Amino acid sequence: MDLTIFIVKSIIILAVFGISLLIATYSTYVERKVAAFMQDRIGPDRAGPWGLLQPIADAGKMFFKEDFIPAQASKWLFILGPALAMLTALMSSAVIPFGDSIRFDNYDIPVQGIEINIGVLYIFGVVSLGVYGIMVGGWASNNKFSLLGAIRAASQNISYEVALGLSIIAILMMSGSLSVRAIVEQQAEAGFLGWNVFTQPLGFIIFLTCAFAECNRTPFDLPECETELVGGYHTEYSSMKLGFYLFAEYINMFVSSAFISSLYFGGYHYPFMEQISNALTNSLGAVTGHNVATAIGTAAFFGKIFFFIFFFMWVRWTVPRFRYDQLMNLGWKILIPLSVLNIIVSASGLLFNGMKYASWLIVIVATVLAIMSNSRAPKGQVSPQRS
Amino acid sequence: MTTEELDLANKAGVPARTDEGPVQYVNELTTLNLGPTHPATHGIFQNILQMDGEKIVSGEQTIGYIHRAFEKIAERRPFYQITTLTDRMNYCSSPINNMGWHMTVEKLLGIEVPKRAQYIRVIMMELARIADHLVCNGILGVDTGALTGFVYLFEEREKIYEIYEEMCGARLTTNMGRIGGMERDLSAEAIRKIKKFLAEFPKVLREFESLLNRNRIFMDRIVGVGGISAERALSYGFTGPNLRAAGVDYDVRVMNPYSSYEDFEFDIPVGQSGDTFDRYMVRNEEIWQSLRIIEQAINNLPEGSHFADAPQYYLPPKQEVYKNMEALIYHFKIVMGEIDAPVGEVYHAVEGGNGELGFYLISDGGRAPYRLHFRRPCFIYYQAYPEMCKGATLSDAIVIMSSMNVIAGELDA
Amino acid sequence: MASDIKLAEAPPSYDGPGFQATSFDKIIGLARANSLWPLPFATSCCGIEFMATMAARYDIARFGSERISFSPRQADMLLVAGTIAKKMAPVVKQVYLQMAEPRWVIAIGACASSGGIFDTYSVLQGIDRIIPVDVYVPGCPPRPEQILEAVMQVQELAHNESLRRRNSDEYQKLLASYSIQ
Amino acid sequence: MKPIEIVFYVLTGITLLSAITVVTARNPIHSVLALIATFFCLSGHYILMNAQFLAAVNIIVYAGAIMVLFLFTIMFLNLRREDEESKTNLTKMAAVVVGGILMVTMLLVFRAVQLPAVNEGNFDARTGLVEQLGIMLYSDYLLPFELASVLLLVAMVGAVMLGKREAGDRHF
Amino acid sequence: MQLTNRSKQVSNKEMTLAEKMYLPAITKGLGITLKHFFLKKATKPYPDVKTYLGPVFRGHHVLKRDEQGRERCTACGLCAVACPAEAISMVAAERTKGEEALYREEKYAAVYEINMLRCIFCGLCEEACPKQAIYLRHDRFVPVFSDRDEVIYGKDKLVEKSDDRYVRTNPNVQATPTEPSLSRSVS
Amino acid sequence: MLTNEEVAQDIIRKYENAVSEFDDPFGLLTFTTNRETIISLLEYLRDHAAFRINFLTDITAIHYPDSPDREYCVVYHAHSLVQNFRVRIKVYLTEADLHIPTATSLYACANWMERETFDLFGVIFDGHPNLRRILNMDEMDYFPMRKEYPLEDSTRQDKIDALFGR
Repeated sequence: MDLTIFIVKSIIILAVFGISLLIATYSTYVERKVAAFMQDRIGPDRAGPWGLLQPIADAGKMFFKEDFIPAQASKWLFILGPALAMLTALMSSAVIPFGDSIRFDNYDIPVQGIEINIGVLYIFGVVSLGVYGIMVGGWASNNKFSLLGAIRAASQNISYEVALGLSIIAILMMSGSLSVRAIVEQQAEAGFLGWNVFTQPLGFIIFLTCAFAECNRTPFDLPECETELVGGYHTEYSSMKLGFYLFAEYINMFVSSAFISSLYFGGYHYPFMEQISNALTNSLGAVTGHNVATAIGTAAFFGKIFFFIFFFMWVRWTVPRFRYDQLMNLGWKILIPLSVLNIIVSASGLLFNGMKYASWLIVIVATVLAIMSNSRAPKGQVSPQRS
Repeated sequence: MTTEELDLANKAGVPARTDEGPVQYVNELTTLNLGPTHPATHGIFQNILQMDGEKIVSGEQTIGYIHRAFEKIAERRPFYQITTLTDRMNYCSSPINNMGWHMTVEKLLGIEVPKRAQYIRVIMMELARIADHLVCNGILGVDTGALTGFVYLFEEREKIYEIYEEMCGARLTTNMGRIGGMERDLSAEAIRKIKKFLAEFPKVLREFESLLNRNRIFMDRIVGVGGISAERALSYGFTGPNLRAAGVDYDVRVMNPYSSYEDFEFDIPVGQSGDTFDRYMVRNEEIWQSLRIIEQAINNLPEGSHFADAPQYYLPPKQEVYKNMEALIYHFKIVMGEIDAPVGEVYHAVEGGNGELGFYLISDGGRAPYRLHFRRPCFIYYQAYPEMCKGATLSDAIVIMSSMNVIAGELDA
Repeated sequence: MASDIKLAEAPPSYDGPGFQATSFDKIIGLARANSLWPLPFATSCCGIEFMATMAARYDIARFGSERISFSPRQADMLLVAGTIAKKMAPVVKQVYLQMAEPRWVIAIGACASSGGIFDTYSVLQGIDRIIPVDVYVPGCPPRPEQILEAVMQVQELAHNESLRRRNSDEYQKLLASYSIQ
Repeated sequence: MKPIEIVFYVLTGITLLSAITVVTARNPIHSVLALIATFFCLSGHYILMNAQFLAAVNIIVYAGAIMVLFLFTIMFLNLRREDEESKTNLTKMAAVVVGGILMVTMLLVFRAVQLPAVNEGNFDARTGLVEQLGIMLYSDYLLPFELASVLLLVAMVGAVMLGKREAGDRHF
Repeated sequence: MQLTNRSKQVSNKEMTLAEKMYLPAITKGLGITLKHFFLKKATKPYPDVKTYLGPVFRGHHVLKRDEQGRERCTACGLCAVACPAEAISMVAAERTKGEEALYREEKYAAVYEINMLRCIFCGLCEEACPKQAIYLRHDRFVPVFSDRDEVIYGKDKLVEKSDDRYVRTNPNVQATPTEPSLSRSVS
Repeated sequence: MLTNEEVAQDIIRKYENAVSEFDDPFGLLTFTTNRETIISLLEYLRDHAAFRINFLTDITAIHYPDSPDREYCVVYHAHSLVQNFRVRIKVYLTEADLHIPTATSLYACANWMERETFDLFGVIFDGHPNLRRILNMDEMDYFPMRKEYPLEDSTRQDKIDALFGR
């Protein structure tokens, strides 16, 4: 391997790593601001201009907070928990294609940690391991609330992983590859309306729901819901160990957003990418033009990621959370059958002269049924007499 | 770990640990401590739940964590100072407590309060009821994970506080009424604020309703959870919204009208099966009904004095105190608490935020009550909690708790 | 007893921290001051006012304190809001003991600070009888502004506190006077 | 030694170590965690053999799902107490006999089979990939595959029957 | 059980299919929160913006002086009696010759202490005072304390400074139920 | 609407000598009975076809240290929601024999009310399933609402009792 490629590759990997961390750090700030804005508040504004230093203050505080290991806890596992959570969270961003490629000395170096042909499976594998951090930590704390949180997290993750996997099978059938980059490129070729979100609306909704569950975000934040379990699995954690847990959650959110954007929203593709990229190569020359086009694509990709991070927060501050059994019901009795149905319908569509939009059938039927039932049934709310 | 430490840890809601590590058996019962510092108990009582997995088998409550001996203090304080105690009983709706107490004393002393004062009282009490229900329903939202609606409601509560401030200068523990009427008349500014509130509040409330009421996640969480039949509810001494949710339309304001409630037109919302959704909906509707009452009261506010003509019980104007010997004597007598109270016993009930709030006052003619007993609705109906959450899950237990609206000050007296 | 609570700096001495150490202290102090996670120990009326402080109009989030942590391990300041009865006192103490250093305590309202009007057999006459208190807030209940004042006061304390204070003898002595540790 | 061999030996060493820990650990949780580590190393071996799909599936299914369930159950059951029932001599004997027979079988098998070696000439880099695997499964090994699926189905139905307990129901 | 004819059924637990499908309600909720995201914020940034406390807010106590700067308090003790928290204590003294410019009446409070942590700001002292000597300021709180020793306010902190006379801003509002508008009595 | 007269007559007819001291302060029918009758009386009122006084509003006690042999009075407030009729029943007990049968078999809500009364006054409700202190600490060794016990916390330091009126 050429040394320059190695260096460029290392830089890209470090950049991905650094950006994950940075985004996760500032997600905490954005979360607080978004929450505040949605609640008619203004949020942190006294630490630095507009409170921009808030995450740094939090980190600084946490580093110097007393590190506490409960006497009855099993010490090594107690330390292992947050470490695992952080590790798996950071590992998963490796296969996300952040951009097309950087052209350098006649080499095309993809803007991606590592390109493997089972990228989707890799992400699934790593994400499914994420729960160990929570389980180990929750168990090691030796606290009933933590344990309940850990158990909830475990069962929730297993349940939703199934639906998560099933929901993207239709996409895999269409693309015929397990590589994330291949899926993105295929969407890029198909153009704006060929984005998977338009061919697979139902799959997208299921995937999004499961992504919420895998990230333990509201409405699926049962493992740490504070009104029931105090702090859930991290009840006993203080200082930076707690920080790692909270951090891992935000990194997971970032990775999920990136994954959703790549799978369903065309990754680094944006409308009229071809034309713009051609215009750039024509005006700036092949190398620079290509690199600039890549940068724009990467920016577009980050735009999508930020939107989804915002969406995660937006939902969190809007909806209530499920109860444990309802969450299981939703996962096993609704999402899994739905995703199987989606696979069948999409597969039939594909077999039937390659129609990609078959999934819409389910969505349209459901909408029509809903509208009909709504107009036929008595008004949902007993409307009180309003003076 | 000694038993005492364990006990303390239990009390603190923090991890009880035994030497064998976390006790979690599939087929054996787990004991889980909710409170007193568990976030959902809001720091005031303890529920020891026996759980089978996530299912609650039985529960037992420990209360008294903020027992403040109201009844004992009341025996040492002159009548007018007891207001400061009642304010702190159900602090979410202190004006109701406050005026309930004044009406009790007025009943004992035989003071007839002018219509205007009664209407002002109604306005304040209904505002307090709104404030109370806002907190309860908002907290229910928080406990199911939806914080935002609660914040919207709290902003409206701030507006109610503003009206209080206009009236008396305090937000929560208002100390607003006086024996024989109100401390102050409604100022023009207060009336303006009330009207503004009446105009703006429904919008926010509707927004809150559409955030939660028909949201399936929320409905699934609370429909059919913690139901109680009307018979059991009556046997447990339920009153107020919780009883009405079970389908009994008992409301003190209608059954034994006080303070001119008979003048107003309003409905008594009832539920079907006394579950959490019914309680939520009943409270929600009561807010609308309270708005109706306030609107009627403010539009038909009679002219007249805001206090009764009872110089021996109601403080004379300050300039009178300067000039008039008689007024000065009354002033001193009232402040020293040496008013002529007749011997007798009174029971007076008002519809508090949580139900029938009764004052049982026994006077021996002294400066302080001989005995004052508060019938605190929370204290009485909270005993039903273990029965209501039997068979429910831990999450249910929490929403049942918050929908019952147990106010610590009222619970523990 | 109360006078012991005064927050004393470590005595200056020739082997005291150098310039770098002190500026480092300052930075960490600043970080701590802007990230005070409260543990609301709300029992009664003042708890409602604390909620109001959390809500839109007063917005404690501006001070970086909206992340309430009900787990004592994660909290930086204990806000005791409301009457603490003698039955509750051991619980308060237990919660305080479970908090990780550095920790600050605010007594919100007359009841928590001194018992207020409840001078009765069942009410603890001020939580400073069982745990050291850093800031007292008068009022029954105090207005949210006053609670914010108290938070700012704690920020001041956190900012100016040296990193070593929690290990100093004085601090240990203070804790010992409450028979902690 | 080539770097790949170093990787192989290190991986094998860790695999063996963690596998031994699985058996010897007195705390079941530690045991499960060691088993997870073992699965990881096995996945590493798969990758060394260019079977990326198998490696990923191994992690997803075994480490990601089945072991989570193991851990879950153990946490629920609280097997942390280290009061193992003392084994009788009979069980010890039985264990030795069974283990011995297994070892003999393995040795015989290894003697009988010809261990495949990599033929650099006709090596196909795509052997371990998902397409090849799929083609193999659905052509050459169709019968075993279907049999295995029926077996799994039966096991699943059985589990449901066993797990379903209703009042007054007969347990199978 | 129906007791009156004014009852009204309010809860409907049947969900329509659209409601059962989760998404419509969630979308509606998202719309509301997004709307609030862009709305004007309700926050009043406290130390920078001082809140309006209302015309009769019960804040910091003040012992008034009269028009000539003499202390009004005559140490009659009514406020101490009226105080439910028993936070007020005082020691009365006779005015001696030459102190006429200091105290309005013959008797005055040599010591006047309020325990600010006991005080519940109920306003009963203000109401009880026959001399209009004690007021709860509507424009100022009692500050927070970091030392238990500072909490008892003596006359040095209570008596109003002659250069910082307390006036209620809104003359139309009664300070106490019966007060003849304070602003007029201050020169 | 029921009148006080009507109910009083009915009760006198049923219980004759066991009830006495009929009164109606502020319109609320009040009478006294003894502890042998109280439970049966409450049950009678609850199951009475016309009265249907089936809601136990309150149980409390009063301490009269100065009236010998009637030192304690347990007061029951009951309410007929259907008839909107309230009744107050008093039972006097002596200091030496503070026992009274429990009403928990009739009303579920009597449980805590009786525990509270026990906690504050020391009245013992025979047959109560769980007669423990409820508001105060279990370690407390007196009954604080009795008149002879002080209200104040003895450890308060900042109060000067020498002042007016105390």
